[in-house]
Amino acid sequence: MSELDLDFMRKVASTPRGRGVLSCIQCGRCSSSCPVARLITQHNPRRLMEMVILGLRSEVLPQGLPWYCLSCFTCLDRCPQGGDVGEVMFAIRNLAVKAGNVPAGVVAQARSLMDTGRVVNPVRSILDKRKSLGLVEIAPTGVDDVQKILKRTALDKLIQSR
Amino acid sequence: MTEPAVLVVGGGISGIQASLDLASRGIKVYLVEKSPSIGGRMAQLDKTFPTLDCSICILAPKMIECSHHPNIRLLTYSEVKKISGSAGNFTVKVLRKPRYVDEKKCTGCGICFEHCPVEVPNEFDEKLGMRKAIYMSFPQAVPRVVTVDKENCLECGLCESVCQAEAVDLAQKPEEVNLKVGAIVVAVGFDLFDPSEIPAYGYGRYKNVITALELERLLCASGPTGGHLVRLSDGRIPKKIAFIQCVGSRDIRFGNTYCSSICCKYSAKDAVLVKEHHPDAHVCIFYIDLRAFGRGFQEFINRAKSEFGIKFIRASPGEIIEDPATKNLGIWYEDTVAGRIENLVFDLVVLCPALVPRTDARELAKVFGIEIDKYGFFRASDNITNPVDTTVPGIFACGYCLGPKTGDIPDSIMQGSATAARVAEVLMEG
Amino acid sequence: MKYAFFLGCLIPARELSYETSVREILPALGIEVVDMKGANCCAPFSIQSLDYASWLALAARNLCIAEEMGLNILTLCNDCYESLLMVNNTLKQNPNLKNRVNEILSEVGKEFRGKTEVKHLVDILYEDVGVDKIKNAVKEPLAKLRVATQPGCHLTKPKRLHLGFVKEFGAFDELVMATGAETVGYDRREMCCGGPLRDINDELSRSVARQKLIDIKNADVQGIVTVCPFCFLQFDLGQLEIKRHFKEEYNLPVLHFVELLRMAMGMKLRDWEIKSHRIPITNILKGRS
Amino acid sequence: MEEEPRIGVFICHCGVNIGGVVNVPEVVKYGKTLPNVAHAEDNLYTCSEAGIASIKEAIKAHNLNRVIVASCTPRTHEPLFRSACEEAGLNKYLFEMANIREQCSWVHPHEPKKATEKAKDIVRMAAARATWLQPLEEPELEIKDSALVIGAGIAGMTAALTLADQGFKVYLVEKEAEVGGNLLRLHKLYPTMQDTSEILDPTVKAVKKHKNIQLLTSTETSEVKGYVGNFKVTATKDGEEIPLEVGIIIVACGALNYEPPEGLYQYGVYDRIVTQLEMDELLREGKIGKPERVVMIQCVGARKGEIRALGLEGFPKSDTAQLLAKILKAKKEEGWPYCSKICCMNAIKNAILIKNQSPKTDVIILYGDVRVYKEYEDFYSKARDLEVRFVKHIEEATPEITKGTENKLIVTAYDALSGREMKLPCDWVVLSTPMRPRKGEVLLARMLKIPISPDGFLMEAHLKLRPVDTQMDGIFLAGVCSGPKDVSESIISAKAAAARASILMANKKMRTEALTSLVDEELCIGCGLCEEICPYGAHWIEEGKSKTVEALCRGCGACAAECPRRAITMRHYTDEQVLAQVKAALIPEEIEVG
Repeated sequence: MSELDLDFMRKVASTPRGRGVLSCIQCGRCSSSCPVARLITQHNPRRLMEMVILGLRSEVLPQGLPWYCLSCFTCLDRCPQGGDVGEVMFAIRNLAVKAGNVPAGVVAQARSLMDTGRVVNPVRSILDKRKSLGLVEIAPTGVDDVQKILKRTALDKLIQSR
Repeated sequence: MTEPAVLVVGGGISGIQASLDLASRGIKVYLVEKSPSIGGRMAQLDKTFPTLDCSICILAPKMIECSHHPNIRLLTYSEVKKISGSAGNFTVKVLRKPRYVDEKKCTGCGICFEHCPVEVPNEFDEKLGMRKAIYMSFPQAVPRVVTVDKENCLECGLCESVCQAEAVDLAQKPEEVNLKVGAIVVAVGFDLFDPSEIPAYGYGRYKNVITALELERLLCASGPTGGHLVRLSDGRIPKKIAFIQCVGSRDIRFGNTYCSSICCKYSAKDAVLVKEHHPDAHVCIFYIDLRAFGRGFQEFINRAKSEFGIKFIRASPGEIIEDPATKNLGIWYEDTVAGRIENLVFDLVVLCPALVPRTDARELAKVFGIEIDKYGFFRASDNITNPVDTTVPGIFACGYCLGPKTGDIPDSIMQGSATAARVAEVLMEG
Repeated sequence: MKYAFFLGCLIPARELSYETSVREILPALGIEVVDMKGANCCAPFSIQSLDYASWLALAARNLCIAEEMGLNILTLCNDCYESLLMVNNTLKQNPNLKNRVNEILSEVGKEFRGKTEVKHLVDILYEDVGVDKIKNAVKEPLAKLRVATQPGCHLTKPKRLHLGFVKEFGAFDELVMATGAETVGYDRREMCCGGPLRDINDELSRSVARQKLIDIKNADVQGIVTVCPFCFLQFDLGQLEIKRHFKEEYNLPVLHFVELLRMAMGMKLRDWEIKSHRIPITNILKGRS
Repeated sequence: MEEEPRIGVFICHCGVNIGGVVNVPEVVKYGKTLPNVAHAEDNLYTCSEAGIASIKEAIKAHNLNRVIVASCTPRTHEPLFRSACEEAGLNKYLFEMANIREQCSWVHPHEPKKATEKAKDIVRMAAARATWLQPLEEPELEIKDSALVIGAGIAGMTAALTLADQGFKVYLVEKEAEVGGNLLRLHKLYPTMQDTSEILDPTVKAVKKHKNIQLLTSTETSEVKGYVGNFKVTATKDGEEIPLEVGIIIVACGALNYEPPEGLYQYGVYDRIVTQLEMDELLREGKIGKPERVVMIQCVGARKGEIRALGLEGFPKSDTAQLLAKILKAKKEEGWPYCSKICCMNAIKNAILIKNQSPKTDVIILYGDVRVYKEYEDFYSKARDLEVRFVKHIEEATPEITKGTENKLIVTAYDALSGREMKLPCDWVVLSTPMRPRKGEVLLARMLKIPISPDGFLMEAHLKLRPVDTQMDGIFLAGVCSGPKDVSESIISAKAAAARASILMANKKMRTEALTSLVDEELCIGCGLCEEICPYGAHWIEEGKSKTVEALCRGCGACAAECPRRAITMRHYTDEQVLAQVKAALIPEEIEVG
């Protein structure tokens, strides 16, 4: 119908981590507890919830809004309604990704995961150090499985497409 | 046959009203109160909203009427231990805790507590003030007799020696009283949620973070500070005061998903009182939804804003941080209407805790055999049609022990009267 | 006490001293660990942000490995802990999701049965070993050491979702105090280090870390004690980055809790381990190594 | 005067309420010096049991025949002190109260010296009057054990049943042809969502078959004469007058749902703009179809003319700032000042009903505050679970409603929490309007001589302590005639009113104040001015002389003031008493010694 479409809230609420948006009473405990919101005005979890409730898909998904959250879960800890704002953030980010909004850093980590089974890999010197200390060898691990899984969830395409 | 007498449990305003209505109706009433005096929560309040009547001043006459009424027998400092029988015919076992003072002899002159060497925090003053080990909770206490708190008593015998009435009896034993009644009215009231459950607000850690009930005592002329509103940390007069709503109510984490129904209103009232004490004080009320429903409250809130310049901010603060040096309190909040996140510094922060079931509500429910609802309040047999009947015939309930049924004093009084009507019906049927 | 050891990616790749210290103290406390062969990344923030199903499946795969080993999981990294704990509990509580995930896992010949528990080192030390036993193990108490603690968000907060509302994190402080050190409270203690946004939004990540450092500096402490490798990174390396961007120096040495414990238990830090700290910890070590 | 007046003066510290300002011991000392004062003392709280006890003791010890308590207000405490006197064998009209709190310490907290002097003046005046006090007997009234209940809504019926079950005869008068009142129009009840009929039908059945209840429908209460215990009521049923004699009256005349004037929110201008009550009926008849969107607007005609809780200082920085400029120009709409209490729940109830009928429908509720008190909070959560959307809008910016394409209505409102304009195309607009007092109530109130409160509802005797009593003995209030209530609250108030009423009837007798007017037939010329002026109808002329009906007289003194021949004196406020007091105030040195 219009911008204030119910479907967006529905979509968020229907994802396993997004249900919490329905509990929101806009009290502002999340926003006043959020370490990021205190630093930058763009980010305000409470307002983001309101925007989802209002159904402002085109304002929420394409821009940076989903990617300021640290998922430190302070909000989730403080929300009186058990709204799990931090969880809803993941739901929103998942939708943002489907809408093609992914920061390069995220893709990089995902690619690393796909290639080596790890998001962080040791540099040469560390590898030598480990050998000299006789610590377990750090090599790519479970790569085949990881790739199979990502193929199955179709995440691989998205990663390669970037 | 139906016993023509009634047991009322709880001497708060609701229980008092039920007792008086029944008694003046010609029905014999046993009024059992756990603490040394009747009066309940209303006795602790400074003034009542929205008329700003002095709370104890309008309550005291009713309390005294209870103690004078030929049809009412007061059993204070007593607890109901066992109930048997059924509607029209209950047998009740009441335990009279030893006062270590002869109620008949004591004149309440108070010489004893002038001499008593032991000082302990006074529960009636929310432990902000002190009382002696032999004490009267508050000056208007009914019955006007003292009580020895054996926990803290040194048994030095001073009180015994100074009492002209020879009322002190440290050897007194608990006494069991068996009552036969036709109906029972439960009016045991509520407790307050313990705000230290929410660490981010620092109650218990920060001295200048207090509860609304503590504020009532601080504002009250007969309170621990003689009605002088000061900070507990340094006795300074607070110039910036904040009220925070919904502390533990509307909160799923503690199971108190309900609205306590009275906090928005009494906060507005307290805010106005604070302004009357210190006209130059800045007062902010942080709320989620401003629930000023019912007669005269919207109008009162409007006055609070326009006449007294009290600031209402739609925000539920995330956390409070104390400045260790000044003991001032920085509140992190988002003014959700202005959409700005701020940190304002206050001298005193008043938390408005949820009203929760009494800690002993569950065992009481067992004693009476009545059901409790999901919050732990007593369940009405039908919230709409039988709001003051419990799930057991012949046992009724009124006041806040039924949960936040809009919750304020007139409601408790109406419920008290309503139970009186129900009791009368039951006794007529028999 | 025997656990499947989930080392994660960050620690073995960047914070060897954490790993070596753990491997030294665990036996001394009667904890045996078996490395998890073929375990993949826990699927942290970045992966979770991409896709829900992928997260569940990737984490579940690790849980399956532990199940096959017939052991409960011990994690060091808070992110690993958060990811594995949440998935483990979610799948246990939600049969539909479990089926969906097992369908995916069938591709790699695994099945999630819900037979393992996920535990963080701190939980194990606090609940299973116990503070008293640790106190006994302490040979050289770190007296007169004032530290600020950072247990990390993902150790404490996600528990609320699955283990009910948890009050502040007294547990970690008790452990730190068991080493003889004094923990000092500071503002916004439970605030995040900014770690999750490292490499995603570095500027923001830094500013958050900076706020933490400011608050900690105000508390006038000799150092910071962390559990999570991300917190460590944010504070240790972070101080250098902040120096570069904000021209501010905090000079707050950062120690892994296990290093602290190790010293208290009388096992010296080796030279390379000491050097691996970007902010010199020598002041703290004075007369201790 | 038969015996020497011996006055006892008791001065109350009231904790620090008085003692903190007024130098009480000094006032006591002064009191002792006053003529006829035989004893004076101070008490920490004269109203406490100790205070009462010492009054009684002093009366005996000093055989006092007059008592003065200088403390707070007679309204709350006079009865207590009077009974203390009676218990000590002293006629209670020999008691006099001096208010040195409300009228002294509380108003002069910063001038202790002057306040102390004023307290002395007040005590002196009281003593002067006390000297002239006379013992009086209170007339005893018979109370008929039958009741009139006006209005057969849920409250009226409940009150009637409660009394009838206790064996009292009840006349239940309803001016409509059908009993049930507002509930007749309601479809479902929150929060249980049960059909209204589930509650209404059994009640109606019980009322109709109860042997003690005489139900009079299509009947107006056209006249009320008499007084507590003996009300003579005329009920009129299609022209025919039915005389009723009852002991007490319970008023349960209910309230109305506020109908917005045509044009307010385009109500009555466009189709599909309805009130919640109308939506209730539409839902019952399943007439709303499967709308794409329904928008509900709260507080239409309620809470109007107030400055709302906007953090105004905050605006300059926020997006909402620009809006506000626009907003503050917004026209004031007519309405009622109070919050009607039940509208939030009603809106949520209908929202849920709509969602149940067509889950796809987008229901948006524009609110200022969501006032879902007590456990209704769960009801609110339930609605959110059903994806009902609650949007806090800027109320000052009265939402505008226009016609859109494809037969939609368009609501333009402002979201207060993200500061933006919203255009909401929708199929239905539902206005949550408050309960409002009946117009006819005014006449009834005049007939019953009970006051109407500023918000237009019938006024209780004391907002806090006597919520179902009125200032008229024997007349009680039940249900929404004394302010908005939901069904359970109405039922509670009805039972409460019945309880209060039954006390009078059960006791069969009561005493009334002896403070009444007394006509000196010698002086009276039967001019009838008193009959005209008396607001309680306590005076009328018989055989050329004025008569007083003591039971009706409230002792207001209007007649005494009006009487051209000074033929009327007020008992307990005789000219001697009042003038002595005035003199004592103006020329203290000349206090008359009685």
